[in-house]
Amino acid sequence: MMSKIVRTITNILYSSILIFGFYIIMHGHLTPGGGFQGGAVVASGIALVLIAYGYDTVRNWFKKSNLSFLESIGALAFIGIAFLGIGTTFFYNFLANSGGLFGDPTVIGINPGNLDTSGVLPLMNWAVGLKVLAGLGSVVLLMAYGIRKGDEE
Amino acid sequence: MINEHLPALVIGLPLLAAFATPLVSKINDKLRNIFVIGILGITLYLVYSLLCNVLNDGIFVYVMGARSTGLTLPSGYKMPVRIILEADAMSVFMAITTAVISLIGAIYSWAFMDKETGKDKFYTLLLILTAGMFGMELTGDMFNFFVFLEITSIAACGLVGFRITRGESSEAAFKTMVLYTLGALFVLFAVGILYGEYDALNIATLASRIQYTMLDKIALGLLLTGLAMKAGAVPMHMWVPDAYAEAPAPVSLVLVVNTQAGLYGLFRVLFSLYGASLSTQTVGWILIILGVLSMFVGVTMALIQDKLKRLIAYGAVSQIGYMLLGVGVGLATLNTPALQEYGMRAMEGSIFHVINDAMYKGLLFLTAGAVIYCTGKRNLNEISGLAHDMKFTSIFFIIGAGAIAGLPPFNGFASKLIIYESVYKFNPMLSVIAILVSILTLAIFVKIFQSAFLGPKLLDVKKEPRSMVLAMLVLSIIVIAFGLFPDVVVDKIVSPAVNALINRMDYITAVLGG
Amino acid sequence: MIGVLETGTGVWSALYWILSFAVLFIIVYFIYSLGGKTVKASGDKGKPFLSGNEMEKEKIHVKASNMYWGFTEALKSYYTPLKGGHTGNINDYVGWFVLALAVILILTGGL
Amino acid sequence: MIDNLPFIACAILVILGLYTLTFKRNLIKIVIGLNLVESGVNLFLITLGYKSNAVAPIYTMAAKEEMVLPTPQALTLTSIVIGLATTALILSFTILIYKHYKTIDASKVRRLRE
Repeated sequence: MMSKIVRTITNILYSSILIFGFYIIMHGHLTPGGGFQGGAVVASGIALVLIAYGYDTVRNWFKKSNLSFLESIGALAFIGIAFLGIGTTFFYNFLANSGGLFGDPTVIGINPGNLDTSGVLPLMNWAVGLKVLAGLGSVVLLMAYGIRKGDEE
Repeated sequence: MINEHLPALVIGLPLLAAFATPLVSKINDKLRNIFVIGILGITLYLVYSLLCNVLNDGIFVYVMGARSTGLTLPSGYKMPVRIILEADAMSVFMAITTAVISLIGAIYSWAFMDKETGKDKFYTLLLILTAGMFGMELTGDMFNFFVFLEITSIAACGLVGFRITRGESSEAAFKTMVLYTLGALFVLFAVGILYGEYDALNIATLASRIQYTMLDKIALGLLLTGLAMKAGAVPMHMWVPDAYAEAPAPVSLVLVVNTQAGLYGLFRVLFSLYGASLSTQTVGWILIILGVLSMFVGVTMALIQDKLKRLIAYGAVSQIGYMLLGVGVGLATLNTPALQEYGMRAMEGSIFHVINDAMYKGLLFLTAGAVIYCTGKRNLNEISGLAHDMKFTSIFFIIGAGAIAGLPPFNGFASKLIIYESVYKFNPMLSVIAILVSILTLAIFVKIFQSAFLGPKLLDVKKEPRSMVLAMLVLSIIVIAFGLFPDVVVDKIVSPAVNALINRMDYITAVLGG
Repeated sequence: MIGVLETGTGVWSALYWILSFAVLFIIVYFIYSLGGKTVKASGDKGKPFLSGNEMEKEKIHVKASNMYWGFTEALKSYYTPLKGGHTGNINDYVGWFVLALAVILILTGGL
Repeated sequence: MIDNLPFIACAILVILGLYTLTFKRNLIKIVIGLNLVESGVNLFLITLGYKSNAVAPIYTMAAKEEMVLPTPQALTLTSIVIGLATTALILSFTILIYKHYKTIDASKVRRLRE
């Protein structure tokens, strides 16, 4: 556990890191970034909390089993969406330009970007983002766990 | 409906199952094992359908995410931009080997991994490794090949270092991972060079445009070294004994096909990507020299080993040498009339040796795993007289050892005989070395048999569990069947695979059209 | 039923092996059956004969590391550098890898 | 000359990485060397698709100017993701090696040899 200054700043920064990470995931199909980058930003938030509060406090907040559950769900969602396109081919973008969810046609030319386009890409970004934030989060946690056990001996 | 999507399903199904495994194993352990075996069984069936499909109808091109491979610009310029899967006879030949071995690995793991913790992770990694190997074998895209190469590397190293209570497994996994990653980065570098030069990632498109310039030669060197490392050729073989010896036995079994997937990548690059544009003599001789070095160094190092699995692992290095030798001879004669005379035959021997090698080496690793499981000892000096208690394992070991040493009527004999006789016409010296190595191979397995299975009974050993016997039995039956009917196997699947490698134009036109 | 495999210069069929195995087996079994049937391999007769000495089980066992001692001793000048090459050090592994890359690049003419 | 500068930089990175891998004994430094090689290769890929005075390849921002080639960027991104996974895995193995061997000197971490 680190000093009070660090912890206070962590408390302030943490929510904005989370929001920024989810923003990146959500706008993956419009702006630079995407599922992996957003997930990595969120996981860096977890790493920040881990450093500020120490492993022993944090491990009660993020359960490793929950994180690996989330990871499986993310990966399953990604491949599941890929399988859903199998009416045409594997990974087929069956939602694009269909008028439904994320189904608006893409506007060509200079425009601010419409979130409701790109078909399955945003869904896949969410799946990847979920997987990456859970995966990287558990990597960070497990490494902290390994180092802590090493120190004990 | 299923037939249209076979290549994607072969890769997608194990991948989907891999991530479902942790969820299934929350319910019940036994259910999880049945689930994994069932998925691998279905995958084997899918691969078999793909095999029939490809052998009947020719090369199967599958486009991911769209209907056609290319993108036609308004200017009329057509470029193949999509990721494609391209299954020809060689790919499905490797895929069926992979599918059989993975299924057997999963069956064997049921009892073997009984007392370990974290089995859900084990099965997840096993399925990812299988999916990655299928990906390497079926893909038609260079970058995709790199991605699957890395997927197999990560999964394989995770499995090698699975027993975190042993320092040695972590050490082996570390070393293997460093070399795998470096090799994969070399491959990526080569892919970058090829992309920068020809503006394509598709193997068929690259092959149609390739010029064999200076940069191509550098890319060739990088690909050759990186993939030869993955295949475990001397002098890049040092990770092989570490990884094979420290991995749990079913993982060693799957690692054998993993190295062969690297070998497949090497053959694909040399024959389909570069093909006749190579200076075939030079590259053929490089392969031959790598092969001879692997055979000789592998077997002589095996002779002085005391650890059971390490000894077999060095034997594995020397078997990879045979495949490199035969294919090297095929490549060296690629542009000459000698190809029809004996080059094709040598390649047939090599490719046949790939499937034989997977079967008998897998069998040997499984018997070694059974010995370690039942006695708890890894060192040959500490075990003796196991034939008293482990009757099945002894018989299976004799079958495996006979096959690896090339004794009739086992399958190793058939493929080695083809290699000896056809390589003799190319250069008699190479054939002599190959036979010498075979004799030494017999010597090293006599050493194991004498010290571990014969001799006085020193230890009290457990009986081998049923699922392990079943897995070894299946492999033994395959070994004997391939030995009794080698002509059927060669005619049905090996010859088409060799023809698919040699006929580069078919591979290109299947994607680009006439 | 069992077909013939073309092997480059000759042919191979497992049938030949099975036939010769059967013939040899019959001959060997015939010689074996000529032997006396009264010998019983139990008691002292079944034990290995070591110049009349009683040995412990551990001492009878030929250890794996003692096998092929003569072979490795005769080829010592080959084995010493070979063992020296396999240091188990990751730096050397990478060193061999880079060396092989360099040699292959030179041979293929890339450098 | 100035156009070739990125290629020279990535050659230097790769060679530095190989040097680190071959001659540095600390296992953590070996991981760093691996990452150096990876950065060199990634830089190479990025450089392949670069055009001077071109904009980022984002559809909605495309003006009249040229875009840089998006494919190498996608490749690089994939390679970075893979690199992250391998680095995490290798570092985990380093932690485990340190726990068992009490050292991360490569010349002492060699129970498996010959």
